[in-house]
Amino acid sequence: MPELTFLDAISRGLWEEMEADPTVFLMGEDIGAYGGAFKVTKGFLEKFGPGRVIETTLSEEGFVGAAIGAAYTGLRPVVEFQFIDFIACAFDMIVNVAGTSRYRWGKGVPVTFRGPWGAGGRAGPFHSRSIEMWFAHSPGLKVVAPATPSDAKGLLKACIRDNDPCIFLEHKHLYRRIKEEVADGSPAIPLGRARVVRPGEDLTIVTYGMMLHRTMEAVAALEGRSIEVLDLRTIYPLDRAAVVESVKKTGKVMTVTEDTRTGSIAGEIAAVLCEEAFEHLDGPVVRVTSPDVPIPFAPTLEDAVLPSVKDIAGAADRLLRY
Amino acid sequence: MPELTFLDAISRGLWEEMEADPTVFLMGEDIGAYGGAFKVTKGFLEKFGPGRVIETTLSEEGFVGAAIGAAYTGLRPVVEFQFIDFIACAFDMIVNVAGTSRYRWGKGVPVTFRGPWGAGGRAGPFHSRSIEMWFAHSPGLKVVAPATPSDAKGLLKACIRDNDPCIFLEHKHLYRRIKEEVADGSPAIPLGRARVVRPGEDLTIVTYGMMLHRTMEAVAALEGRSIEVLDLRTIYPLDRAAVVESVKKTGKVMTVTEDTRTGSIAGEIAAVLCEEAFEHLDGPVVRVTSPDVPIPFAPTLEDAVLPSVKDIAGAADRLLRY
Amino acid sequence: MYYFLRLTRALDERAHVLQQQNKVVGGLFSNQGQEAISIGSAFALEKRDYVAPMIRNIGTVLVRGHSARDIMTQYLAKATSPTRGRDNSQHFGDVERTGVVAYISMLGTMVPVMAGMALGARLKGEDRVALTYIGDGATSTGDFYEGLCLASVQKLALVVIIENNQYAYSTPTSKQSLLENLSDKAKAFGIPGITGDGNDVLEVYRLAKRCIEDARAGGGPQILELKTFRMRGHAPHDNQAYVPKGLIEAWRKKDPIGRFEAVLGFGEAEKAEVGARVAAVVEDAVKFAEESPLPDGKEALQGVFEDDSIVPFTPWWRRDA
Amino acid sequence: MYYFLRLTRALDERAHVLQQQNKVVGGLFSNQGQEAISIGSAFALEKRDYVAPMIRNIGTVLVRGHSARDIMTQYLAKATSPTRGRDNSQHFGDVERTGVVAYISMLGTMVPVMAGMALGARLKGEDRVALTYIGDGATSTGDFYEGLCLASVQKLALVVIIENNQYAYSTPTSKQSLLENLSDKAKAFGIPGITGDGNDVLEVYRLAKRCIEDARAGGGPQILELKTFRMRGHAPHDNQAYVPKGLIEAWRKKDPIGRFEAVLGFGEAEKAEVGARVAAVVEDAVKFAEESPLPDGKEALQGVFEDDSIVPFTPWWRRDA
Ligand SMILES: Cc1ncc(C[n+]2csc(CCOP(=O)(O)OP(=O)(O)O)c2C)c(N)n1
Ligand SMILES: Cc1ncc(C[n+]2csc(CCOP(=O)(O)OP(=O)(O)O)c2C)c(N)n1
Ligand SMILES: [Mg+2]
Ligand SMILES: [Mg+2]
Repeated sequence: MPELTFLDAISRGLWEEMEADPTVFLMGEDIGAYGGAFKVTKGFLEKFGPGRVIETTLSEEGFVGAAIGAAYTGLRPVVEFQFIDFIACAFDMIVNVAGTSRYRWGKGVPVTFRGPWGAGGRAGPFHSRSIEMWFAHSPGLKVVAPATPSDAKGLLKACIRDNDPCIFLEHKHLYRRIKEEVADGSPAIPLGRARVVRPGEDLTIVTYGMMLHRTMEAVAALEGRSIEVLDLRTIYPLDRAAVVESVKKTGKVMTVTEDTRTGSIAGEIAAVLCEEAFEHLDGPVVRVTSPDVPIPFAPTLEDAVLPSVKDIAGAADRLLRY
Repeated sequence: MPELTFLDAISRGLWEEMEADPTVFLMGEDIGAYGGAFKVTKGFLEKFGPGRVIETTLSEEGFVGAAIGAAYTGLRPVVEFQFIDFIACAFDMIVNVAGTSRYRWGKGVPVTFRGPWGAGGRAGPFHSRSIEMWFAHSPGLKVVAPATPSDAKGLLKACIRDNDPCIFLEHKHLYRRIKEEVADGSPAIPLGRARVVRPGEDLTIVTYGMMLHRTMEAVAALEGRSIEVLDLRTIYPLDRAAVVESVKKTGKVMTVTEDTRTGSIAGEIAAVLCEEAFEHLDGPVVRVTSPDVPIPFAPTLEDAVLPSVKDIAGAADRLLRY
Repeated sequence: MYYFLRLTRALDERAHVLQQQNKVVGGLFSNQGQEAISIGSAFALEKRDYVAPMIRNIGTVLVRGHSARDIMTQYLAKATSPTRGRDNSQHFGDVERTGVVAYISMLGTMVPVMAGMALGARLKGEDRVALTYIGDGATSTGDFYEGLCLASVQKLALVVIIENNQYAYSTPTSKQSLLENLSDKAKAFGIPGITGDGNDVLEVYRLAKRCIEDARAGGGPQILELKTFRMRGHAPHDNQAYVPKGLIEAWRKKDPIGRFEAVLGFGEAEKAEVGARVAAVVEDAVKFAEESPLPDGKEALQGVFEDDSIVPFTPWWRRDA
Repeated sequence: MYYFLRLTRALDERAHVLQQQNKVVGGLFSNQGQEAISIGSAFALEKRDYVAPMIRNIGTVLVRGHSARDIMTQYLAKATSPTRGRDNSQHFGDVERTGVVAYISMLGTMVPVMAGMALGARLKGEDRVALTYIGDGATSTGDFYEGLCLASVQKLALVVIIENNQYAYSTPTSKQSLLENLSDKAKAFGIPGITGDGNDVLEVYRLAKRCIEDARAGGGPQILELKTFRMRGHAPHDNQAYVPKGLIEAWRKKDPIGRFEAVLGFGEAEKAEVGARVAAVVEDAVKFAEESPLPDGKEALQGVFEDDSIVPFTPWWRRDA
């Protein structure tokens, strides 16, 4: 089995889907000869030709709209944002046209929106944002955020095959930092299911994306404690059942996200637990998140904003002792 | 004291601010001779002239950007969206330019974005959306949602005087349905403070906007029960202290919002209560919200989606008996 | 064409009566005086082509094969309507059967979407043109521009008809643009742009046909501006006080139906014959719509996703204790 | 002007060295070959005017009164930088002192914002022009279009300089637009649009001056396209493999500094004299930046709102038990 970086896994997933299904095609800025800003689509133009690797004008709302139109004709566009932050420029098209389409007139929109996402890279306020809740909060959209190469590949395939619009978030800090063996032709991984990364008895930590890795470091630092770690993998639909099942065992839940606190998925999880597992809660549902600030540029500032391994370990320790 | 409808109160608030402060001016579609789609600015063109009542092209992102630029020169623009749903078309400008401006380079953006908001009017998926969490979740923006004429007037004044960008939501279903005596020249009401609409001992209901009125109807139907009702008035910043204080007394909290469930402020409140008042919770924090669907058009469908008086009363009753 | 002109007008008149009776749900946006644009252009399309109408393009969807019942049931938000009561008035379509794409309220959005339909057709090797309409006001949106930027360099078979009815709600076109002819916006993309008389159904047909066939032949996107006038207010509550005196009357003389009758040389007999046919169709549509039930509230939670189980969710207080 | 051309070039060269040494935080976007546009146009502005530079308009902010230290501390994200380490590289400004407005990454956004500054100035009865730059690529954004739609009908004193450096990242201008001259986009708004040589600082100055004064005189917005070439990759990791052979060499001959030296008739002595002055300023800036501390992490929670108490919040696990 080839050992793939997070980035390679995404690239392979895309490649295999394009090979398997001629209705899949790509749109985005600089994705052709250049292979995209992060080189996810390197070699795709040569292999699949300009008919299926479409370099667009610098018009996010325009090419997202065009992807929706192409989807209406029966194709499966995969749209790259050069950085996911630029999805804000296509916001209207995604939430209003794509998100509501099936509900309004029965016409599904099988488009995958993907792009480099997340903080930690000293990229400043406009290349670091957590955008997941804008869309998880907008009916009709699925939001997917893998944390490992195999999940990235399998979930990307599921997004592309899905008949509804999916937003696929690729943590750019993971692109070249993590590796895993992933089989060629590996299957799609169903959306909407969390993964128990590590079982435990005393505390559940729910997280996703880059924060999964920080969480695992924190858990390692707390050796000897029985901590269950859940990787959400899909933000919408949220795997409520997995969270509830875990808390029934551990009684305590903590969420870790690099997203800003107010309105993050952490609040949603607290609410779900209150509604569905209140009697099982042996302690507060604790949130470890970024504060409500833009992601600043300087390393010292960015580090002060993002949850650190120490923050996570500290919160877990405190909650375990509650 | 004149008795004002919700709409008149907003109109008066705007008028008084424009009279008091020559830096306040208006931008929007059809706000001049026509007086705006809902006539909030009727008579303003005649009084304040075309220099301060600027009818724009049909370009939301464009005129929002222009408002930000005008704010940079020291003015206080008030921008009307014909329906608040069209704010999605100016999303990038609001979250990226306005929301981050002070943090990035110290330049505040004293712009007020206002418009008719909310469901219940058989206006379909594109004229009914709850948009508050897109912005409450985006750092640097305040979100205000009054439920009474006097609050509308006072909070609008506070928004206009605020040196940061505020989104002021006017529930269009309340525009002509409710009346209250509001004094001429009434003062601004501070942002970020919830209001105890009715004190109680056994249950706290936290709500805002049109749902406050449905909640009061439900409470009336549950006569004899001691229910405290809190009108949030400001969604961001959330008055955490008021919610926490109330639950210390009642031990039980229920939130009511017409917003769609996942990612609504209801989850945020559950999380805050877990973190700040877990030991005071005598029951689950219960959410009464719309399901995660676009607001449908037909009366029967819309009614099935929005929380009804019966839903609210039923949930409250159940929680009281918990 | 004459039949469709009359049918469109009659549906509009009738809808306004229903509106007075408080039977119409939500807004009602008249197309009186503008019918020639919808109908002339729809006739110029091939069956296989795609079209996204605006709210005022009732004529287009009728020509494409939607029924008067579709229109009326939409207005009344009935379970029998094309969207089963989920979306407003003119927001419906059927890609497979009629090639009609459902519009949404955010103006401008359909320009990129239709560019994408032309792109999709080309990628699939199909010879289809995509056409959409846009108001004079909505030509000020970034969507209009971004859609055409993309379509121009991709040489997509897209036709954008600017339906210049002189007003965007209360805003005259002079407050949207300094241009005399909005078709000059084509110059920003290096594509063809022409202007014609939107109240002459034959001219509309001829110009639309030319644009459509140029686009089909690989000429890339085409802009066709058609001048007309919105004879009623933006919606019934709008009394058009902002329209200069005399203007409406002047345009009434150019009514597209009267002009076409003159061309056809129709006398009272011919008019009455078509009038009777139209009246019967409208009557049937109204009756059908009025007798149709509103949708069942339970349906409200269905259809957001292909997998219908994602959304429904029993709230805490409805669960068994 | 010559001094600023040299200073801009020297800062860019030096920043690339620092980048090689891994001292630059975040991206680095070279303006080599394009300096004449920033400098010629900045000289054409009055002190009271407003300007929003793009990331490649280092020259503009220098002319406006920002220092080499400002540039270097921004690159190194230091506490002493204009944004105190909060935003990247060229994203800073100072409305009151220099009239410079901080850019953001979302391309196109500054066109509406600067339209608003021109509007604000007019409402206040001030005689100020607002100028901004936009790349060839970013002329495909809806923001560019919507900003100019509004500015044109409002006749705002806005000048938009299209800095056509032939590429948007790897995308050649031919994939953004069918137009030979992007200044023809002006025709969509009914406003003046001209094209000039962006590598000739005197021509830039002359044309910019004309546009600025026309805008100031009430002529409404002006588009000025200046042709140039991006001599380095989009950012250091980009080796420009997509640029056809010979093109870079051809443009190197048109280097704006060399051309201006020829016009000035500068010999080695004059060049060396300015070179020495520039070197000293760059050295000072680098030293200052390198010796400056990174910002204190505690500052990260401050300054989102005027009222600094809104955001800070003690998380549950940090509270006293
Ligand atoms: C993006 C957007 N902004 C605002 C509105 C509100 N609105 C609805 S119709 C209308 C006027 C449209 O004018 P025009 O484009 O000329 O079309 P017409 O109604 O004349 O056919 C406006 C401003 C909207 N629907 N979409
Ligand atoms: C709205 C938006 N989309 C995408 C990007 C990513 N991006 C950064 S620079 C760039 C190319 C810009 O080209 P151009 O406008 O010609 O400016 P230049 O870099 O040549 O000065 C792109 C696509 C962006 N910054 N903003
Ligand atoms: Mg119009
Ligand atoms: Mg460029």
